[in-house]
Order: sequence, then C-alpha cells, then structure tokens
Amino acid sequence: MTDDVTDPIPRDPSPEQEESLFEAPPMGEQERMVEAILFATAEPVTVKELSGRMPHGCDPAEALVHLRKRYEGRGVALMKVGDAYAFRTAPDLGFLMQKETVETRKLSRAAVETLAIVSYHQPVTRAEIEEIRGVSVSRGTIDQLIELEWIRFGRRRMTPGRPVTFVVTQTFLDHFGLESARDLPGLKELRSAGLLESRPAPATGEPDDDEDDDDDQAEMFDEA
Amino acid sequence: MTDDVTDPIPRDPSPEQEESLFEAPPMGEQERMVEAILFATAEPVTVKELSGRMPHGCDPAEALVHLRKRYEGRGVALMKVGDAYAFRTAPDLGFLMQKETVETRKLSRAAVETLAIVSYHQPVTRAEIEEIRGVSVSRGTIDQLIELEWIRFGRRRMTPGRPVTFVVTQTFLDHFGLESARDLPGLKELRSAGLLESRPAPATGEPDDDEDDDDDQAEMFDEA
Amino acid sequence: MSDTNTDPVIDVSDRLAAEALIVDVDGFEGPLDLLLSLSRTQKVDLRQISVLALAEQYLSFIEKARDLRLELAADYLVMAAWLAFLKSRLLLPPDPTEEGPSGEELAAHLAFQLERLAAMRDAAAKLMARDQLGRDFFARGITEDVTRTRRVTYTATLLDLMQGYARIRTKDEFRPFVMDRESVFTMEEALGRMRGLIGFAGEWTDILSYLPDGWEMDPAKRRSATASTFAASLELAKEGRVEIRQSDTFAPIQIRRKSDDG
Repeated sequence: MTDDVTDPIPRDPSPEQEESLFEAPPMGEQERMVEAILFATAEPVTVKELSGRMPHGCDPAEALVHLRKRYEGRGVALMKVGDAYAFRTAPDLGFLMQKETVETRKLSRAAVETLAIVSYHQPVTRAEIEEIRGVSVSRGTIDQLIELEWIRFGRRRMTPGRPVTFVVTQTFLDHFGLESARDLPGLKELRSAGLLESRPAPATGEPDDDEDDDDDQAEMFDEA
Repeated sequence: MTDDVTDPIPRDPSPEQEESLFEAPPMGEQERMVEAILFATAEPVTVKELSGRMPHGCDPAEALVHLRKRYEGRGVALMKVGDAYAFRTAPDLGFLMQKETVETRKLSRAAVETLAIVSYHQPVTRAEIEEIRGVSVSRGTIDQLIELEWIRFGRRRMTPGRPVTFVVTQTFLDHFGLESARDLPGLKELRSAGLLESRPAPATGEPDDDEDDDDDQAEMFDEA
Repeated sequence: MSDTNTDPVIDVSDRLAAEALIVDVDGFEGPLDLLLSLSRTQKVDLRQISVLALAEQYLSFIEKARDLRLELAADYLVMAAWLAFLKSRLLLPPDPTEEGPSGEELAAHLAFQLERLAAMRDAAAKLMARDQLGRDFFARGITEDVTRTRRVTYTATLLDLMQGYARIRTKDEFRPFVMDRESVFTMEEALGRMRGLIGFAGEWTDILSYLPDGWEMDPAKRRSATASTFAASLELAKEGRVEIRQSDTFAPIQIRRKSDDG
C-alpha cells in the first residue's frame, strides 16, 4: 500500500494518462471545427451543441474566443446570441445584400410597442402590457409576435390567477443583434429612472404585481 | 521589394480611375465585401455577379485571390464551383456534419424466422423460404439480413429459372457464436430442449433436415 | 350682412375642427395615448408636466367632441370623469378628513404612466432602428444540414433464432396441406379457383377447362391440377353448388352451376 504511494516511478498509467489516449485535437483544430459547424448553419449554435458534435475532450468555449478574435473586422462576424453563437455578415455591408433582404411584414404600432414592453419588462403579463399602453392588447398582436418567434410564454406569475408571462426569445435577440436582453438600448437609464417599475395606482387599491415584478426583473437583469 | 501600399511614389492615375467618380474601396474592404456576399448568398456567386453587387471600380477577382488565401487551412474553404465561388466546409471536417446515433433494436419476427430458415436450410431460395414460412417474404426482410451481413447470395440453383440462393455468412456465425451452421441444434434437439412441442412430425414425407442440409451445407462450407 | 357672413365662417371652421377631431380620436390608441399627445403641447419634460393643465386640455377636448356629437368610446369618458375628479382635488385645499390618496399622488401617478408610455415608445423606436437580421446583417446563405444518420443495429440471440425456427416448424405440424412442391396444385387452391369461376358456368363445361393457366403443359403439374380440380368439383357437388356428369368411361367430366330453382 505505502509502496504504491511513495513509489517515485509511476509504473502503471494513471487514469489521466489513459484518458489522454483520446486526446482532444489541438486548439487550432478545434477552432476550425467550430468555424465549420457555425458556417454550416443559419441558426445560432449553443456551446453545448458544439460540444456534442466535436470530438471528446474539446473546449468549444475557448475555441470560440479565438475564433471571435480572428473574425474581428472581417466581412462576417461571430456573434453571441443568448447562450449560442452564429456568424453574421458585418452590419456595415448590408447595402451589398439587397438580393438577400427579406421583406418582413411591417409590424403595427401596437405590435412594436408590445414587443418593446415585453423585452424591457420581461417577464410581463398581458395585464401589465395593457396597463403600460393604456389600451387592451388584441390577441392578434400577441399571436403575431409569437408567430415571429420573438416572444414566448415565460413562467406563470405566482399571483392569484397565476397569469402567464411573456419573455423574448433567442430569435428576437438574433434578429436585433443582441447578445442578451440586458444589452437592450437604454435599459440602464430606464431602470434608474424607475420607468421599468409597475407602480400601483394610488386610488384604486387594486392588488398589483409590482413586488413580483421587481423580483423577476432582478432575476433577469441583475445577474450581470 | 515595395508593394502598392507602401510605395512612396504615387503612380499615375489610370484612365479608369480618372473616369470613375468614386474611387474603388481599398482591397481590404473589397475582400470583406466578397466575404460577406459569398457568406450570405444562397448559391455560388460568379465574379460577374460580384462585380454587379460591389461598388463601381471594384476588382472582385483579385479580392477572391486574397480571400482564398486567407481561408487556406481554415474550417471552411473558398471553393470554385463551375465559374462561381462559394464557401464550403473543409473536406476533412465533413464528419462534423454528420451526427450518428446508434440504436439497437430487436430483429423482427419475420427476419428472425427468415434467418432461421436460411441457417437451417442453406443454400435456400426465396421460394423455399416462403414455402417453409407459409407466407411471402418481403424484399425488405431479405435486404435487411443482407445489410446486416448475416446472409449473402449463394450459388444459383441449377433448376429452371436459376433462382438465387441464400446462405449465412461468417459474420452470422460470429454473432451467434457458432463454428458452422451445422452446429445449430436439429429439430429433435429443439424438441428435447423444450423448444418445440413434443409432437411427432406428421408423415408428410418431409425429409429430416439433417441429411438434406448436410448435402447442401457440404456444398457450402467445403469450399472454404 | 355682417351677421350672415360671419356665421358660415364659424361653421366652416367648426366643421374643420370637427373633422380634425374625428381623425385625431380615431388616431389615438385610447385615453392615455391622447393624454400623452396633449402633454406634448406643453413642450416641457414629462417630469415637469402640469397635470392640472393636462386635465383641463383633456376635458376641453372631450367637451368639444361632445359638442360635435362625436361618438366617444366609454374609456375616454371614464378618463374624463376621473380627470375631473383629479382636477377638483388639485384645486381644492386638501380636506384632512377625506380618505384616499391626495390629488398630488394621483397626479404623480398619471405623470409616471405618461412618462413610462413615452419611454416605451422611445425604446420601441430605438429597437426597430437597430440593425436587423435579414435587413442589415445576414445569416449564412448556403447551409449544410447535419445529416442525422441513425444507425440501427439489430440484435437477435441464438435462442431467438432457434425459437423462430421452432415456431415455423411447429406451425407446419398443424397445417393440413403444405405446398412443398412447386408442381402441386392443392385442392384448397382448386376450390378457391372454381368457387370464383363457377358462377359463370351455366352450361356444361369440361372440368379440364378449369385448370389454372400454365398448368396444362407440364405433365406433373397437369396431373396435380387435374386431380385437385376434380376433387374440388366433387366437393362443390357435395355442397350442392354444381352438377357433375360423365357420359362414358374416360369421357370428359363436365360440370355446370346448379340452378337455384333446380
């Protein structure tokens, strides 16, 4: 027993040495692999998916760092979208792509505002959206945003009636070139101005969801 | 050796340059443009198309040369497809575009029975298999067993129509741990092992498999 | 003269105002939207807005709409009533005995709502002004699908194999007929064939004409088919479905359908 421990010359291969039989490819190779995988698809790919497709022992997260640097200033850029990555053409070259431009259905003012409210206030209930806009939200507006895969159902609010909430999706982030919802323009300013709060109306005495809201927003945005 | 960029002596403007109102973007920019166009276009792009989409005075052919060099040894390569260009996955990384999941399934009853008949009666024609099973044998079943490399085509039977016969393979023997198909227990043994109901075989004049089979199998295995 | 001249002028301006109002009311998304729009006329930061002035603007707007007999949605009227109440609270000195929030609190909340709505409008505009996928930046055009090859390996054990064989062989033992020769036409088959054909045989027909195609030439096949067809004829005669006759020894055997009334 003690011999084994104190023996200065390791005779048997250690578990690590055995594992190294299947050594991961060099980082340069891993970078190439990530590059190939991301080039092959139009959808953002998560680190987990990359791991699953690359040989055992690869570290796609590190390869992504190298790759991102490599594409800095190029005609295509490596973008982070939520917890996934995708190559996208550099925005300053959009003028070359008239042929590729997809005519998107023009969103109504109601839809654009609802989308903004969901993205800045998420998770947000329909009642809260209506309270902010001061009008009822038509079913079609929500449907359209869900169909575009820009918003989806979030967790139910733990308040009476357990209302559903809405949150934005990875597709939304991808579409607007956002790494995360925290990168929404002017988010910090709006927060510090208290404009993302859902204050109760003083007269009504209606039970409002504000406390929950604050919790959710804290969860969502305070992590960073 | 001086190159164009560091050349201290300004060269005379060519007639083309004088003509064009707007100077062509620097080659680095042109390379970015070609990169973005090739990345985003849904099919390979010709030099002519590139010219048409890039600002006046650009030289996409030269940009392509630079770009091709830049992508040498990368995870994607700039390939010429006919007289057009496109990015493609580096040939050595094609394996990343495949995801193999192995699923083990139990062989269907039809396949097991067909296999059993081939192993006990080889070489056997399809018509004979059908005769023994009492139902027709689907092409899929035979194909599956051939694909599994458990049966293969034997010699054609020297009877009218010269039907093909099927025999079992070495892979089959290995899989089932048999030295030869002759090691398979006969009907009597199956019966005594409780695998058959102990009912006397009807006097249909059916030859006991052993003798007949021996002949055929001799034919089959003595070759090896 | 002057009277008659001035009246139509007022009428015209009123009508124009009314038309503008119709358009405006239609263009607003509810009272809050209208309030926000009215607040812009104060040309101050929304934080320094005079809610009292705003309430008065709104109420006069609603009054005008009523004078012009415009149909106003209920929520515009609810807001008008609420703003009238707010106005009175803001104008009257606070009554300490009165319960509920003060006019200032109510005004502050309204101001907050307006500011929040304005902020969201602004945010929406900024969002839509961002570079967008498929408009300003683009995804990969030529995509390569990941081919999901699902390799299925099949397994069977020796026991499966033997049991499978045993199953077939056991089944054989219960089968009354085994088609174990290529040139055997079973009575079952003959019966099946004749049952299908006999309906048409109103006239006496040689049973040999019932032999299946391709069985007439090869002697072994012909023998088997003849025997089974004959046996099947007897079976059908026994069932009372055909009549059968032979004029002489070795003469052709003929059958015909037994007529229903016969």
